[in-house]
Amino acid sequence: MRSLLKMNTALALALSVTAGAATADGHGGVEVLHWWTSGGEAAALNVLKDDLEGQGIGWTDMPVAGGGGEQAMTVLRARVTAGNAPTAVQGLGFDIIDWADQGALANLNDVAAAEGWDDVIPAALQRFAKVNGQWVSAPVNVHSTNWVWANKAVLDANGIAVPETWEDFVAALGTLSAAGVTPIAHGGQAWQEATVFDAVAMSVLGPDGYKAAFIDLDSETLGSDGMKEAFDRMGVIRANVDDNFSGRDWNLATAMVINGEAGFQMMGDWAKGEFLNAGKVPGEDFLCFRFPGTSAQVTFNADQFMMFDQGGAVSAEQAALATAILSPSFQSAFNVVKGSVPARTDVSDEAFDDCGKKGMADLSAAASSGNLFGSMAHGHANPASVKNAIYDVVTAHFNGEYDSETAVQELVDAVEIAQ
Amino acid sequence: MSVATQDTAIRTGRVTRTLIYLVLVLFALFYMLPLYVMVVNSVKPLEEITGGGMMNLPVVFTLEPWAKAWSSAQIGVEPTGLSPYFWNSIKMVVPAVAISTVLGALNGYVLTKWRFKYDTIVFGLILFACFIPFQIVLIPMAKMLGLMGLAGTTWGLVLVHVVYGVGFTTLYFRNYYAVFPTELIRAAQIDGAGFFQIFWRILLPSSGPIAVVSIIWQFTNIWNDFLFGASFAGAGSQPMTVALNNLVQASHGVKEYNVHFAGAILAALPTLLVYIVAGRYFVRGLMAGSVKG
Amino acid sequence: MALSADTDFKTRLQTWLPKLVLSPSLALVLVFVYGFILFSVYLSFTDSRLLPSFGWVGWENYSKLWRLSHWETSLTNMGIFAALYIGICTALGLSLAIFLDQKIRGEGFIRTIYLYPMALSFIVTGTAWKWFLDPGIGLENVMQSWGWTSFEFDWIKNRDFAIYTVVLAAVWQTSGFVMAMFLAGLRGIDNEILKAAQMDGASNWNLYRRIIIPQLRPAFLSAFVILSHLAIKTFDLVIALTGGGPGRATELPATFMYSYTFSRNQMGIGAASATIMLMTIAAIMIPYLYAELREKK
Amino acid sequence: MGFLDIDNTTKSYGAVEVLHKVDISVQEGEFLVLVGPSGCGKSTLLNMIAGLEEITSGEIRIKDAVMNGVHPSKRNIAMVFQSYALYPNMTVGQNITFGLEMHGTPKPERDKAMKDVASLLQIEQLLDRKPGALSGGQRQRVAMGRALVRNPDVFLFDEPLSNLDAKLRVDMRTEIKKLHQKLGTTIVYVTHDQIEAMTLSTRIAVMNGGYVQQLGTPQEIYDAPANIFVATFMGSPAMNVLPAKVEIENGRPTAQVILHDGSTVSLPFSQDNMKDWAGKEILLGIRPETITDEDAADRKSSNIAHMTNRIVVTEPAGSDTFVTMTLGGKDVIARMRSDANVQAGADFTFAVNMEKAVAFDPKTEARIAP
Repeated sequence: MRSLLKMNTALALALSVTAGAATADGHGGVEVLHWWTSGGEAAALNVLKDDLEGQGIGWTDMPVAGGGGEQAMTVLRARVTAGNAPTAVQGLGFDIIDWADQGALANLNDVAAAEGWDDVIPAALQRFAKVNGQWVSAPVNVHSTNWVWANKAVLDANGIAVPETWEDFVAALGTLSAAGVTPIAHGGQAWQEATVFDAVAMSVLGPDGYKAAFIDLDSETLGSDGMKEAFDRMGVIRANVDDNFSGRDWNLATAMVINGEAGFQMMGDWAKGEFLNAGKVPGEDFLCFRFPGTSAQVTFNADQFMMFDQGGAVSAEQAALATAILSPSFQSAFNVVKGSVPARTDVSDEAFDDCGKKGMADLSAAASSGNLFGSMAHGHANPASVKNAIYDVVTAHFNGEYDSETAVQELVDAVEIAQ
Repeated sequence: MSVATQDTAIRTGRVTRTLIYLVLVLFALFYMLPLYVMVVNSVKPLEEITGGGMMNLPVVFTLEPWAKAWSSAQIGVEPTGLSPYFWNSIKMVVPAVAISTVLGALNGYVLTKWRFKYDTIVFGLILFACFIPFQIVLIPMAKMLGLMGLAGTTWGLVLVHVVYGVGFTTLYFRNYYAVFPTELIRAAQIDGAGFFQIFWRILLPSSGPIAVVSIIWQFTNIWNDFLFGASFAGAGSQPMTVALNNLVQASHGVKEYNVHFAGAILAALPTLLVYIVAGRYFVRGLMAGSVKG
Repeated sequence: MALSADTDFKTRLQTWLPKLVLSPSLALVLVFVYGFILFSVYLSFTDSRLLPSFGWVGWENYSKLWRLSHWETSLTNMGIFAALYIGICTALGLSLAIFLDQKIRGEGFIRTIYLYPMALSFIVTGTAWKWFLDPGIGLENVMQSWGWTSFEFDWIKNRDFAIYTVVLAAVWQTSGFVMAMFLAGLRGIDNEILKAAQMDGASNWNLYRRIIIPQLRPAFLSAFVILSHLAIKTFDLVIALTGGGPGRATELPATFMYSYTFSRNQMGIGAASATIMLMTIAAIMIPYLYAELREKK
Repeated sequence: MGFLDIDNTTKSYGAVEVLHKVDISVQEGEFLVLVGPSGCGKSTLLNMIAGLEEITSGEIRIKDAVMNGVHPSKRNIAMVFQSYALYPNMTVGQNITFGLEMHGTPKPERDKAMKDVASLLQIEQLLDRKPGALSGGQRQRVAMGRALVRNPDVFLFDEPLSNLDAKLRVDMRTEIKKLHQKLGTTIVYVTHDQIEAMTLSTRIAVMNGGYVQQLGTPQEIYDAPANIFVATFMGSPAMNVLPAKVEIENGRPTAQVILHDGSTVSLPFSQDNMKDWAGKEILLGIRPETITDEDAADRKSSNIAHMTNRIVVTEPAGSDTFVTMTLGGKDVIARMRSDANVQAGADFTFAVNMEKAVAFDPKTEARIAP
């Protein structure tokens, strides 16, 4: 009996290998297009792969990194145009809605109903996973982007407490500057500047203003005095960044905080991985807190896997993949590695560190109080065309091309052209 | 050296010669600089790099990054290193270079030795194709590949590279064959050689130098291509550049610069090798064909 | 008599073979180049965003395009970049070729060093260049650590100068190749002419200026074709080196086109910019090709 | 009908006709030379015979078979090119047998043919070399060998000697002539060198401007040129052509020619039909060798005229001395024996062999007598 079981397993294994070989055309397995190629992420994804292969489903890997998924989206377009769409594709925010509008995605409602997704996934996130009443993708995680990371030793040495308000923050910057420490570590790339701007705008405009400006694209709000104030504050931040920021990768900026060369960095929760890798402990060596003035709000972006329509129905493999992605165990295991928090709110925070626990708590609090918003900087507030138009203005202002007044006008104009 | 060792009639004084050597060596250093940075940093442990001093020689010498880049770095979900992708590239580059070179040679042969009405217009059309920006062809090309059933295959990539390389190979061979004596073709015709026999027996054996130019050019361009490789390759056919990009561009996570540099050099080795081995014939080939009127 | 009736099949085949052999290439080019160009021009008049769609919108994409300030930036950058890149590569390539043509010891070795950058893509060398140009860890830092504390080289971080660093890296990549082309041209010049000119009392300077360089015309033309083609296609370099930054200061038409078509889901505007690019290329290249090909007839 | 017939053949490039109705019939074993200045159409005609250029209208026949549209390799011809057109990548032996190989001749036969040809041309020792390692003369021989080995109906030569130096050219000329006498094949030979044409041919076609100006044996061409072009093109130094007026003196037609001092000398014609031109201007053609001193005058001639004229320049050339004088307002050259007592600036009495004189119509430039 036992040996028979063994034989079965061996047979299944052999079958799955042949199936894996045949998955190039998408039958008998899943082909997954994604841009998670760095060590930790890829290893975490490998958990998912092993899970599926345990169920006899082959995994054909199609990694394309570059530009935070931009390159993968180009490839996706080529694949869909060729009539050769992958079964599952990593996707972000409005890209998912765009693809759903093209009618290219499969309907996961049956899986969602069976697994009870409607109840455990925050409504703000559902907006990007359930389009026109249809579940089309499986969310993996939620990153929140309005974090500030700080070197605790530097702050302590200069007698700085965690700033609660913008004024506190400005004072802290002044102290660091006087002490010869670069106050803010920043990487001069459009998306990083937009990430900072996101938080700043949220703190100035408040949740309603943020929604009006970036989600509803209300031109009055975009051209308001509050927006000018936000740009002015960006100017203050620019003044507290070292001269060598331009083009710097975000992880190098994080390294400046880790090494004590700089006090703060405004960055999403993926920065935590850098601290952990350097052997730093949250709460002891480094601090994580929400950008001053946004402690109740969470701006997020979420990685999901869109399921592409494979000739009408959802394939069994896709259903299995979606189920596996949203299983609490994978949600926990993956997000511990990635630095983000689970997309479903009912996952235990046991495995997470202090910052992770705080992130999970913040998320469910914000979700229930209506303070959870898609991040403009990460394509969860408006379509790619508008997002990039805002990038253009923000980055031009940050690099001194526009003053705040001009920036506000340009912003209104650029958003209009992009729509 | 290897090229036409004819006597240059120019005479230069000793001071001038010293200056010339100085300039040449300075520029050699300039050209070597990025490679130096890459090599030096590929044999350092990561801490040494993040500690600064990119020009410094390694304190601790290690080949670990090379081994990792080749066989165990994370490219996708599995830590395969670059090695499988290396073979994907070879499988794509060899046929693409061969086909585009042969087509270019045949086209050059027809356009110079079998002139017909409007042949210059045909050549102009083929040549102008060199200037099309690749960004605009992605979507329609994807559609065509899909229609032909070549999407996501190595042969699809081969087709793409042949299409956009044939303009250059035709240009090279046409210029080369233009100065090839037409009387030889006529003699062969009288001897009874047919179209392909003339090409195969008379022209091709004399085409070594220009074939080197064409092969170097095509090999370099196709091996280094990223855009087409990323867009049109399937899971089993992604070329080396795409894998290298996955290694280097990994968005969120620790950047292992030493591994990146080692991978970058590994990815560049075949083209470097082609330049070093065939480089001496390269100038000769250019001399024989492409710079003549 | 006997022959004319079946002026035989084989002979007729021989007369058709050349065209037959040429036709696959021509067909490929007509479909995959000219067909795609027409498709792209057509798209520029439609409301395509994520994927091609065929709602006709007339000139709307073009009017939007010209309202975008960084389209103008990218055109200006293209002008600066192309002029400097082609100019410097030609001048440097020619100078190095002349120097290398003086019976230099180790010529083959030096030549390989000058040529190798052409073998590498910027996906490979981009990071090295980025480091090298970065004032924090690159040249500036090294010079300062060697004691030259007032040394400054922060072009890549400077909005007004960043485009010149793109030129620098591009020149690094191709000037060796241009050098090889000129070297080949120099080796092809008849030595007797040089000897005659020397007997006429021409100095080395005059020899080059009046006798040799004018004879390199074909090499100049080939270099021009290759360089302008590379200038137009410059894409990887910008992405790897500056990502179009600081701000949008180093955006070029190729990156603009890519970003609108693929990152921003505004395919119509991307196609409009591509159309303008193609027309510009055609305006430069067609007269040139026409003159070249006519002359050779 | 001949062995090789060129029948009313024309050639046009687009609207431009470059060969006008050429009509030549070549007999078996003939050595026809097409001669003329560059651009006269001689090479085009040769290429049409070879099948390398299409025939616009008319016919070319070899052994009565129409060749229009027949592939070069099926015409059973062989051609020797100006540049020899040896395949640089093949050895001499391979060059010679390439044609046989292409026609499917088995290897043993090819080798035998190659040996025969090689011994005929004395190039046995070169068979394994590449053309690049040969001298000009050797290449020439190999090129001929390549043609000979095919044993063709017609040999075509396209200026085969023009790339050789003067000495070698003369040697090879003799060699070709010997070969022709030995093998007796039909040859069509293109050259711009009138001496080659004269020495080699059994018949010459003088071409200019796309027309065959004259077709005839070397002697006919030389003695009775059809027009002034042929007269001046063939022969070195060229025939003197000078204006003269025809007058009847003592019942005989004479040419009245103005000497250097303005006085007139009367040179009687041998041909009676010149009477028709009495009182009219003509152009008189006199070959340099028919103007000599009295002692060297042709004994067999029945019509030696005399004139005294001033010598302008003398040019001793070893075997001969060339003397230039002014006659009829033109520079006229006389060919004297080297021992003739001539001095520049002196007056001298010349003997003119009027039997060989030719007259041309000044308007049409065509010959009117003899």
